Amino acid sequence: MPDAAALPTVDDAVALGLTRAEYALIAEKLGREPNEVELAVFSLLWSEHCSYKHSRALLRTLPTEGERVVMGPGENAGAVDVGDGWAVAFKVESHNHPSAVEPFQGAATGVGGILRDVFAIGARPIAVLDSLRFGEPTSARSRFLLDRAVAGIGHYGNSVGVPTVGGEVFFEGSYEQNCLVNAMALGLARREDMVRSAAAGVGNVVVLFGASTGRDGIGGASVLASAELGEADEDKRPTVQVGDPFAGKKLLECSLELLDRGLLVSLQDLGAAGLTSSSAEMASKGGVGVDLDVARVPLREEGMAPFEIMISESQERMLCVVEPARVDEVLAVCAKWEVHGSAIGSVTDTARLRVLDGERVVGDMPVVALVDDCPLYELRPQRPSGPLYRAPAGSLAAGASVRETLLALLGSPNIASRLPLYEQYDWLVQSRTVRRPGQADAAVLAMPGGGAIAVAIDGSGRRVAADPYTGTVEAVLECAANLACVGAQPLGLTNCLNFANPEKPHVAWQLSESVRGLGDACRALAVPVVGGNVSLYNEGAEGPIYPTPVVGMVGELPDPARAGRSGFAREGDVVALVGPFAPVLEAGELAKLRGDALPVALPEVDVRPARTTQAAVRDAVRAGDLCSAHDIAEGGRLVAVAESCLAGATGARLAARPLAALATALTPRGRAGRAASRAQDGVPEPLAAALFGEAPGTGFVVSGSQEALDRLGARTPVVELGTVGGDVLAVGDDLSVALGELAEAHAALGPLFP
Amino acid sequence: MRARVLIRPKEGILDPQGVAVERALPALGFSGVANVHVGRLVELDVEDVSQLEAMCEKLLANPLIEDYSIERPDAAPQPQDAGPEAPRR
Amino acid sequence: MRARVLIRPKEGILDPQGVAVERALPALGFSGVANVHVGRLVELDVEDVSQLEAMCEKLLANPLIEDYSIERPDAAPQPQDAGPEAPRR
Amino acid sequence: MRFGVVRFPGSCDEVDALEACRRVGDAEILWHADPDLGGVDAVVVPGGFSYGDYLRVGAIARFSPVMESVIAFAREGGPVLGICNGFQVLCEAGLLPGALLPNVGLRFLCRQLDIEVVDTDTAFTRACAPAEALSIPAKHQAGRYHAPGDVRVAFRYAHDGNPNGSSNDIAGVANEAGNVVGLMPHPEHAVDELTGSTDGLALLRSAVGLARA
Ligand SMILES: Nc1ncnc2c1ncn2[C@@H]1O[C@H](COP(=O)(O)OP(=O)(O)O)[C@@H](O)[C@H]1O
Ligand SMILES: [Mg+2]
Repeated sequence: MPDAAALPTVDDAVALGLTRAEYALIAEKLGREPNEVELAVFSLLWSEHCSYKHSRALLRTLPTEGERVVMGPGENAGAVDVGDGWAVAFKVESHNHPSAVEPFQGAATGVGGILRDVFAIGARPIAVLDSLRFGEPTSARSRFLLDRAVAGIGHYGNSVGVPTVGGEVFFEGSYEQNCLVNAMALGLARREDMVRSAAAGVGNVVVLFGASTGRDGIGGASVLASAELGEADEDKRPTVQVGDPFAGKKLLECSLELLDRGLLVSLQDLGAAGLTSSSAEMASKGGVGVDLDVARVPLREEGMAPFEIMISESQERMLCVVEPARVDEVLAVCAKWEVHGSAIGSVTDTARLRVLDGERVVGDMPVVALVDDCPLYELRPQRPSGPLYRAPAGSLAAGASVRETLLALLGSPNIASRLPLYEQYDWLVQSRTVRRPGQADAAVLAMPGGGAIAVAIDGSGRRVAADPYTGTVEAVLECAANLACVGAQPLGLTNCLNFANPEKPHVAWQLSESVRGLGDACRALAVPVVGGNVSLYNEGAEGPIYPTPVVGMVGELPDPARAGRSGFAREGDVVALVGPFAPVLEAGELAKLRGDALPVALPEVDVRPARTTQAAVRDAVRAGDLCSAHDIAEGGRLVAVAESCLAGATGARLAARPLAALATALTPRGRAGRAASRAQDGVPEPLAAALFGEAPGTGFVVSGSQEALDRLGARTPVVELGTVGGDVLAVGDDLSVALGELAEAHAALGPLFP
Repeated sequence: MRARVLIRPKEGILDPQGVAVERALPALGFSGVANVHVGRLVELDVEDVSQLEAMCEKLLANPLIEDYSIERPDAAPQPQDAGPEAPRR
Repeated sequence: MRARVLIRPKEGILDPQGVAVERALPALGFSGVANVHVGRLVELDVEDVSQLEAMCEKLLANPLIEDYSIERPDAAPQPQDAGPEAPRR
Repeated sequence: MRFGVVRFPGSCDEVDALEACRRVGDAEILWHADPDLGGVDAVVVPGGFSYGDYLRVGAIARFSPVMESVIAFAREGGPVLGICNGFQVLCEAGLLPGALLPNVGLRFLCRQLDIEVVDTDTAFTRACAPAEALSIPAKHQAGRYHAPGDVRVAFRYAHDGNPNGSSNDIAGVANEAGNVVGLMPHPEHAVDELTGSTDGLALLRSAVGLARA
């Protein structure tokens, strides 16, 4: 069948990213050499992105079961039961490389793509979160990337009417050449209305709907195109995909109406690898074959070759399987929403993906070979013998006082207020947002049944770089702590594993240690992993990125009116530290400001007491006992207190004695040597650790009545620190900083968005 | 020297605005319209015209997804052109 | 017949985009730039050129805030113009 | 009292507007392609990005079949409220004077702010007290109102809180007759304490003719 004259060579396969051995295996599975279409299809489905060939074995170790799990990994998005017959679907996905090339469109299409994953399972998107990593804002390129990525996220999310309710951004030198743009979406569906992607029903029709197909994102495969287009036409194959949120919005409404009317057998979004991966995956999941006629695909450009149509990454398209009798109705709904709808193929019993161009068969491949036969590779993890990352350039003068240190931390790019960023996002459309950015540690969304869900996204690459296992455990703990602050109990977790080249032993080690930490932390907290994404090969000429697992967690709380807030609210309330908080300075934000190198490991975390504390805080919030709850994260305890002051626009007076006591208590933890070496500094080392040390997910700053804190103290360690009130943050007689001064320092990101 | 830069979506790059306008026109009773593309127009006074190209590459256009062309209306006025503009501001 | 419509902010109306471009240029090392204005460019094939004026009045421009001018590059090609584009759909 | 809420391709706040109207009366969706207003007593043109806001905000939506009917309805004195993108559409349609230009800062901004009721004699402000401040969120990228001359100002941004450079801090205007009102901030997103404020209900109550609660 293949046209012998045009057969690509093994070198073409290598240029497409396959190995010679993989090419030989493809020929063996086919029983002949692949033609151009087939090679294009295999090269994509056997890519890291689609086949997870370096991570699949690791991902299998994650806990995925749980009472509330409705859909686990394997579908377009995972989903958990949130009661009253409703399910919440969610997933996080990376768009790192496109965003590094063109941040506005890269970030926008990233949001578009994750939204499609969510409505592909029949859930109406109800929220977006973003997780961003850039180089230091002192770099003009990083500022540009940040500015444009934020604009792109807003452009897409705002325009499709889905609120962006949360997110995070960190700046570290290691992301300078390889920024990370991860987007998470949540959707809401009736449990019984959710749809899967498995193709079924031999004789059923395959309908492509949405935008027309152009040459978007197929630059990499241009080696195959020599026969079709000359060198001079090279720029006809743009690698940058442009998002069209208007088309995305129509596609969303169209898809949900099709499902609502019960017209679809199954539904699948077109993401990376376009028609290729969507059709192959639908066929594979259903154990059937699919015939596709590329001549019936509506095109945006003339003269597209069949392989180009198969691998185009044009945005805003979906594929569905429909019973023949329903096709007209499906096309009518498409017409109503002014999107293209075309019957382009059918479900067969051949277990093969056949590509036709009109009458002509231009590709014919066993589905199993495409989806299941890609060789998996074992990682060869090896712990690095020396430091992988350069020490950051310090910016805080040695000998800085507590006051100077506090203000420097509040103004550090990783801690400063994110207001100028999230103000560019519509956080309120759909009228569910009970806690919005800036009000609490997690976003809270009211649910139709009267309860609410909370969602947060977290991940500290620096801590994972210091210790992949513990750093990842901390990320999960911190995300759960954020939920506890609003009174939510975790239901499920999604994650995006952003790592460098896994073929390098030390990256393999980072990846496997991190996944081990992820699994252990999820088991310890009884939170199932319901989905995720893996993004590998994130490195620049200067070296790998910090290994960055990003975790997104969804939880529930019974009463949205009692959702917690992070700001102090009531004059006279007691401020207290809650939890088995044992902070260290290593790998923390202060260490970075001081220019300290990363440590070789972090102190082990005991998840059990942290879990107990989180449960106690959660229950106290739910009971309406606490006026505020805020987890202690970057910058440690004093920064957390300052943040609660700023969020509540009120001061606090802390007693010096409990802090001093805490500082002494910290000294025996083996830091005497360092303490001595820093003795000439403004802040004695134990005090610095007490005030600014970090231990993610294990400590909270709360405020409430004396009785409320006594009740809390019966369940978990509580240390009273002081009282809410006034317009300064004061510690004993030594420190007094006006709220205005705190606010000014905290507003440091403003100039990044002129 | 007054100059203008016309910035258009690159060929092959999706132009959602063009599509939207093309769809809207027939509904308004205008027929026979095709290949609509929407781009940007930047008009400016430059002392050194030779800098324009670099300005386009660096700031005015996004070379990844946009093509641009530079025109100097004063140099070759268009018959239908409204003529040189009065200085503004 | 290929035609283009140039749409500009009306005189006296603040053009923050123009201001932003004007401010950004010196930082990139470009000097001697003034009176920057950013508008829209609509390019289209029309069968009946006489309809263009009405299209502008009705849809393409908002006369309250924008001025427009219509040009037909084919009628008097610009030396720097990239030439007519290949037909697309 | 029955409200009709227009839905264009690209509308985003129509469901929120519908639910907000239902707090004070009945409400239904009016599909853009259908010129039949179904006998509704008031029309809300909601926020969002009708037709992607491509070309110019509100420019394409104003020509939809439903808008022909809304224009006729308004000319006969029917109450019409345009919110955000709906305000832009009403301006483009000539039901309200002026135009909305890109924010001075050029960025999309979403924030809770206060607006002051300037004119209590319109169809959507009758239930408000003179100079009353309403806490209502605004979210838009093109909210800089350009007034062609003297206009009937319905709302102003209060406390120097003009987010977009709008002339004279104008947040919303009415037509001469007072039956058509448009504003950039979103009253339909200020109808529930749980999500921030209930001040937006006053506009809808005005249309119903109810006294304020
Ligand atoms: N890190 C991970 N943890 C758990 N599940 C994962 C992870 N990465 C990927 N998965 C699961 O593998 C499947 C394929 O992912 P992906 O290729 O990203 O899907 P899609 O093509 O729909 O974007 C999904 O069901 C996803 O949830
Ligand atoms: Mg998918």
